[in-house]
Amino acid sequence: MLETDFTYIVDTLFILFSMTLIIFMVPGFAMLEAGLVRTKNVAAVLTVNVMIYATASMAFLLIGYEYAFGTWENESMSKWAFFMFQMAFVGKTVNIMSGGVSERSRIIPLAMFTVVMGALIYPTVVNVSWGADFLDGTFLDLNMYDLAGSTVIHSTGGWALLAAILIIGNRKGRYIKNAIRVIPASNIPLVVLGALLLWIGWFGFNGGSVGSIASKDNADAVALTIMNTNTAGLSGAIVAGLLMFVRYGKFDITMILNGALGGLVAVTAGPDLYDVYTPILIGLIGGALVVIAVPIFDKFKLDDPVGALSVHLVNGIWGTLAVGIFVADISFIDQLKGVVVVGIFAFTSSYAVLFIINKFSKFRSDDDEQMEGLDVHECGLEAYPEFKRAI
Amino acid sequence: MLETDFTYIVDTLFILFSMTLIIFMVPGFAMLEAGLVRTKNVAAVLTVNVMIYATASMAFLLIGYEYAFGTWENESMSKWAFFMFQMAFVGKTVNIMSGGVSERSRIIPLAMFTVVMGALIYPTVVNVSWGADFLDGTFLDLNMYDLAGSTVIHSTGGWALLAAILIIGNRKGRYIKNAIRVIPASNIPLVVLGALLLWIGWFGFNGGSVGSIASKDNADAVALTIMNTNTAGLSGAIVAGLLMFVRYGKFDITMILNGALGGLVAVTAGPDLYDVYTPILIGLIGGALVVIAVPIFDKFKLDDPVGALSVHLVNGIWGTLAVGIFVADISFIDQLKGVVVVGIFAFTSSYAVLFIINKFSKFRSDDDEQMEGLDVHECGLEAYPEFKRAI
Amino acid sequence: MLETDFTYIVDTLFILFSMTLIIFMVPGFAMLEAGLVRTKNVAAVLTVNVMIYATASMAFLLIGYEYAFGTWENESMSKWAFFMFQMAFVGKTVNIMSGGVSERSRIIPLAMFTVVMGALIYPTVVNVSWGADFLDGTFLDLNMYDLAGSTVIHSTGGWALLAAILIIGNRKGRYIKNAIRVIPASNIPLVVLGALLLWIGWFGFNGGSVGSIASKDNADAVALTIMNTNTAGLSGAIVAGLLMFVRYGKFDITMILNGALGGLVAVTAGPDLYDVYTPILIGLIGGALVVIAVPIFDKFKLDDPVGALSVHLVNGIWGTLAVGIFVADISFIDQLKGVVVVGIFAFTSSYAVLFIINKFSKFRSDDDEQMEGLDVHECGLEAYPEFKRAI
Amino acid sequence: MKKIEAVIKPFKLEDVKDALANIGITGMTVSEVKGYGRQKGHSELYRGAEYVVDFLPKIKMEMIVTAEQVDEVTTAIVDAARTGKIGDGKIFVSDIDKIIRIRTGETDNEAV
Amino acid sequence: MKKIEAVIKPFKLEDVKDALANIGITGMTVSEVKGYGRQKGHSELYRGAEYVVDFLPKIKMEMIVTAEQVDEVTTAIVDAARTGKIGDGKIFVSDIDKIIRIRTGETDNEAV
Amino acid sequence: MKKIEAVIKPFKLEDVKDALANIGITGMTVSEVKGYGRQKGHSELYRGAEYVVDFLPKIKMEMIVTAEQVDEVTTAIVDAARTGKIGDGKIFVSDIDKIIRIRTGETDNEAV
Ligand SMILES: Nc1ncnc2c1ncn2[C@@H]1O[C@H](COP(=O)(O)OP(=O)(O)O)[C@@H](O)[C@H]1O
Ligand SMILES: Nc1ncnc2c1ncn2[C@@H]1O[C@H](COP(=O)(O)OP(=O)(O)O)[C@@H](O)[C@H]1O
Ligand SMILES: Nc1ncnc2c1ncn2[C@@H]1O[C@H](COP(=O)(O)OP(=O)(O)O)[C@@H](O)[C@H]1O
Repeated sequence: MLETDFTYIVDTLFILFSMTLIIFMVPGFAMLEAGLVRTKNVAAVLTVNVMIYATASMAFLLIGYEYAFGTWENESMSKWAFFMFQMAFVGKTVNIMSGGVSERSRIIPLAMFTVVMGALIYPTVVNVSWGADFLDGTFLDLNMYDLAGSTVIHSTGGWALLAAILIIGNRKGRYIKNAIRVIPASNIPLVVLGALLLWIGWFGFNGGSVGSIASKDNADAVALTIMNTNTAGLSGAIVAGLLMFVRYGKFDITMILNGALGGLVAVTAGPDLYDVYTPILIGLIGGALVVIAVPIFDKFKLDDPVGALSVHLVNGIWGTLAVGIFVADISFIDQLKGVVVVGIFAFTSSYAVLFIINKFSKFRSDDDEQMEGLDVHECGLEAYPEFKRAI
Repeated sequence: MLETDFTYIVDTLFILFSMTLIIFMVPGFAMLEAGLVRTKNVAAVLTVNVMIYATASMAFLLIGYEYAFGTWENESMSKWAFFMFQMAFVGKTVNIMSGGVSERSRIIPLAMFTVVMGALIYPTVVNVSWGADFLDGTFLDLNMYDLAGSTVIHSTGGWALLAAILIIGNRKGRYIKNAIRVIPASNIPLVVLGALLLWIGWFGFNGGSVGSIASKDNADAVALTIMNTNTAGLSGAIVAGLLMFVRYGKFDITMILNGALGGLVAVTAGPDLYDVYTPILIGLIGGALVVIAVPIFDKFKLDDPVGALSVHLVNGIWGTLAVGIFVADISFIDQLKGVVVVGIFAFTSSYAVLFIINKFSKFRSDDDEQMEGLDVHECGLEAYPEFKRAI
Repeated sequence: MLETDFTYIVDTLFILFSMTLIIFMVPGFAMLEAGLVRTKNVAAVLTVNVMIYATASMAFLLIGYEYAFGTWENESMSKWAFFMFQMAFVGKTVNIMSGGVSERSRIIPLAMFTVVMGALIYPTVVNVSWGADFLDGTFLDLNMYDLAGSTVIHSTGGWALLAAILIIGNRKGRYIKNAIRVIPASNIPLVVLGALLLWIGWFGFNGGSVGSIASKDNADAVALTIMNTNTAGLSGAIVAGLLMFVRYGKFDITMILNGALGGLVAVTAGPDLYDVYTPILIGLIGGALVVIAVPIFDKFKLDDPVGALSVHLVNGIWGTLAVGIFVADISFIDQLKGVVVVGIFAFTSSYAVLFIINKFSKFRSDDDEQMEGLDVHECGLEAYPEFKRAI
Repeated sequence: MKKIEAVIKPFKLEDVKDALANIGITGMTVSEVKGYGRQKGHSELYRGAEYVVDFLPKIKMEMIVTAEQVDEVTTAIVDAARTGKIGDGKIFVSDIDKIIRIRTGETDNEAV
Repeated sequence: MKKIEAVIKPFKLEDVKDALANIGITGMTVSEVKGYGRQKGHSELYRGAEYVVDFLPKIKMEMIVTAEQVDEVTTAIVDAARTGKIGDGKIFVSDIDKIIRIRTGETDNEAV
Repeated sequence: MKKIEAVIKPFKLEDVKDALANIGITGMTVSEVKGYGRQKGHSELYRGAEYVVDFLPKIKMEMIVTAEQVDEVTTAIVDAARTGKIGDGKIFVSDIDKIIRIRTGETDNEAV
């Protein structure tokens, strides 16, 4: 057997395995968000999650993929496998955004935005970072190292979310005068299940992004990537738990999980480049950033029911810069340039698209609908019709 | 290393991976059905799901497998891996059937039927389609192309369900005179979780059915199969969502998921044979068929709480015929013959077996038991004892 | 390509796959236990599960791994992959213990114990059984065959649990005079989901423990291991179901699942050594042992809300001895010696550590806290705040 | 004005509601309660231990009616809610001083 | 002593509670109920079939007050709970014979 | 006939039920309610923000008894439900005009 056949086969299998893990993030996001919102908005949030997977993937298949990579051809593995792997990413950017505006956003305009994100915005970001690179040779050309998308996925989604919050506004009753009304998660087991599925999906996300397992070096790189990914999640969870305990004497599990996710986002830019101890530090800072950022965004009255800004935007930036700080060969300036260029593009293009869509089809559910819950208005059903709601 | 050793090893790993994905369909079906039935029947439905996995698999291990394939021997991969892969299928046919008669069926007779299905009925269908083929040479010999079981699994389960509904009857109070009483799902997050786990399981189901990944061509075939499988799910979901929105202005998530599952069933017969666009069409039709079929079955007063007839029977047939329509080399007549022969066998044998079991051990819970809920009567416990039921 | 490269690559992939399956046991344990406890203790139990994964893994990374295996070096696959695989095990021993003392244990002392378990106790057990073996040459040297940890993982966790129950005591109100107050599970779908995720994780646990898939023999061994693992789970479930039906005329799903888990624990010591029928018997006995042991532990007033003593301790012992009984080459005495030596070490060391921690930081929540629920006191939030509690 | 409280079996709610609608009663407030009485609960099972569930689910309906309507209403309820089996429930009638409709401020008989 | 029962819209609970606190009423017992009245439920959708949800979620507040407080309390509730839209709910006032505070054994007006 | 309503702490339900059974009271209707009174709720935490939970879970028991039984019953409840700590709850007694047992149509004292 030819060695190229061997690598082709093994890498196809490896990428299909990685892709499958990422698809577990679809129920992951769905359960996480369904657990974090109030019962009256659970079906709507779940519908949005399924809609995103269906719509973003289809838009990527029909338009975005070829635009991002310039070609379907692939020498090193089955092109269909590589497509599936890349397709598994695209919905995530919208998930990040939709989660942060849940409990007040209507499905139709979200679906329109999803199409544009899947067909154009996200593929543009991929094009200039991992793909065909139409900026090549211009002064905007990016040399950022971003293995699995701290910037390409997470900050991109985060910037889109920031634009969306500015356009859609906060949940009714969330900030009354200067008081913040706390709106607790409705179903903690779902939150935990969702976060842990995301965690597992991350092994595929980052491991698969190494691109090949079919040499000894690559096998080591993949395994190191997965190990370091996991380690940053561990330390993100630990630091968030400790900080909550020191401050309140209690272990707020939703914050601990957000800390873990923050660590995972932060390590995503360069898990293959670190030794096995650096991710501990990166995750510690990532988890701490989440704990610090959540109340700050609240202070600025940016209402984000799932903490996506703190997890994905803040740590997406931190993680990308961290590669420049901790890895000798990587230029901090290149990393910063990547963060800024992608940030400006993602924010302004999302803002513009959201703004235009909003003219035709209002994103925001009106106050009465929010009061009664989006489930009845958007989906026509209740998530838990037989369970009596407490006061 | 010998090339045959290489393919043996890689395919064993590949099939174990595929098998594992299929096993995720066990919690998949369990969560889907637990979410779709009323809270008072949730524990019973879950018990049935676990019972099916245990009983059908054991019956297949002891009897059905050898009957289906004629031998345990296998040259191309570990025979134990191949067995596990095939064993992962068997419960699905009963899952399809039990889901459709839930909220009124007792566990003991269902377990008896499961044994017969796992030991005889399903293995017979496999024998004549994928296995030893005792019809070989007779005029009944089938040349149907059915990669992963649109007919062998899904319609077979669907026909068994139709027989079961005829024998067991409808849930008490479901059809009163000419009115249909709507009985909504009790737990939408579980429905979504279950459907998404099924979706992921499908990658293993169809991908693994290619049988080998250990050549460049096979690697391509597996990847294309998984991609096309996914695509049909996407378009099934999209079309169901659009149709609901056009008709009701709302996004009924349970219908959207059924649409996705319909698309997945429909593509299952030939995902390796299509280009990457055909599955879009197959899924669109599959999803639309579900939306159309659900009310039709209700009109005929065939009470199917989970929509299994529309998803599995209707789309199992459509998917098998679709191969004959869209693939040049495949004869439509052969496909139709397969659908008809398997359909007649599956329906009549299931009907006969159900009828006989029903003489000894009534399938149907009596009205009082249905009123109080099957959980207390069949399982002796409640699924959510601490949660107060709403009116 | 060199054959050693091939095996290195394929085994790295194989072990990463196995490891990922084991990580599914993290949500598996979390959902199982969240479903089994009362709603007022659900968030606390979930927090403990996440804490264990984070803390035990970190302790193992920093200290335990090198202590257990003597070295990080690995010739046969990526050392990072092998670490991740081993790391996936370590939390399980604490999961077993924490589950059995849930609804009354505080998080801080549990976290302290987790660190000691992950850094010292569990690594010591691994050292003498699978690892560097500092007992080598002494009269205590173990020759026990324990492929995937019937003793190393399951009884070790079980002994730690027994020590913990003795120190922490029973839940308030569980045993009043000589009456046993039944405290039913609060969320059966979560129980089922959790148990099935554990089941799937077991494929990785036992399959991966074969250590390599990269030869025909190893491929067979892995596949046989997974098949036998599954079979014992099937028969454990079946026997528990039958026994419950014979005794009560009802199918108690929580007992059926415990039976399945009992079968899985029991087969874990030697699934690669049995033919395909022996696991049926091992699982039957394992499932029956669970059904018998649960009420016995209750009689001794050892309050174990999730049945972990019966599942893990009893069957860990049974499974280890079973290898000595059913496999010709394996000495029963060696097995027994392993059970006894590990048991004495695990119990006494856990007892001592728990005792000391308990001096500084009480494990037990006081009665009022237990009455109100640990969630509010330990986590500051409720698991299901919008759902009304029934009486 | 009188307050009528009826504790009935859950699955009789629709029938009783329809019976009341037939005699022109359309205002009522309903809640799920647990009943304890002669009817005994079933026994449940949990991991090999049986125990008895004492309190049974019932529906409590409350409606305020004019004094003249009381007999008609109670008869309608009894007819619609009776199964003849133990645990059918009870009806309690008591006095109400005053009623106010929040939306309009109307009081007493106008507000029923 | 009088018992005041008010059935109100769920999202008005905070407002009513605050209004009552302002006039010195701090003891009350609240429960979720379902209301049936002129306000009709919305229609829901399930797998292609529409149906109407009859019973609407409401909050029932019960508080025992002295006879003199009745008018002040009912006025406060009406003011705080009114939206002017159908379904705002009703207030019922009735007599109470006797009150006991379990903790102290105090009775009647001292126990309010 | 009299209606006795008692609002008690949830974990006292079993004790009170047993105490009532001892004096021959076996009919009652129970529901979960939320109480607001002197006892203040605990504070909860959610992603780094603390807030106070105002309403505390309580159990409301309702039972109809004959006028003669009132004192005995209320004493039994007070004894069984008292912890001496704030939030123990209250008992309210009022008049009932009429009782009907749905199953038999029996009325008043026979129907208690
Ligand atoms: N004295 C009572 N006070 C309050 N509720 C009662 C009383 N007696 C019975 N009930 C309610 O009526 C329900 C039915 O009563 P039960 O004695 O079981 O049957 P039946 O009314 O048919 O004799 C009980 O479950 C309880 O909710
Ligand atoms: N006669 C009645 N007895 C008991 N509760 C009633 C009665 N009439 C109305 N209610 C309660 O008041 C709520 C509001 O009444 P509704 O007729 O819908 O609106 P409005 O009071 O604005 O006319 C109802 O949902 C129900 O809970
Ligand atoms: N005036 C009242 N009307 C109705 N319910 C009341 C009233 N006062 C108290 N309650 C109920 O009694 C419960 C206990 O009252 P609280 O003032 O907290 O303690 P205590 O009775 O020990 O002084 C409250 O939670 C509430 O449910």
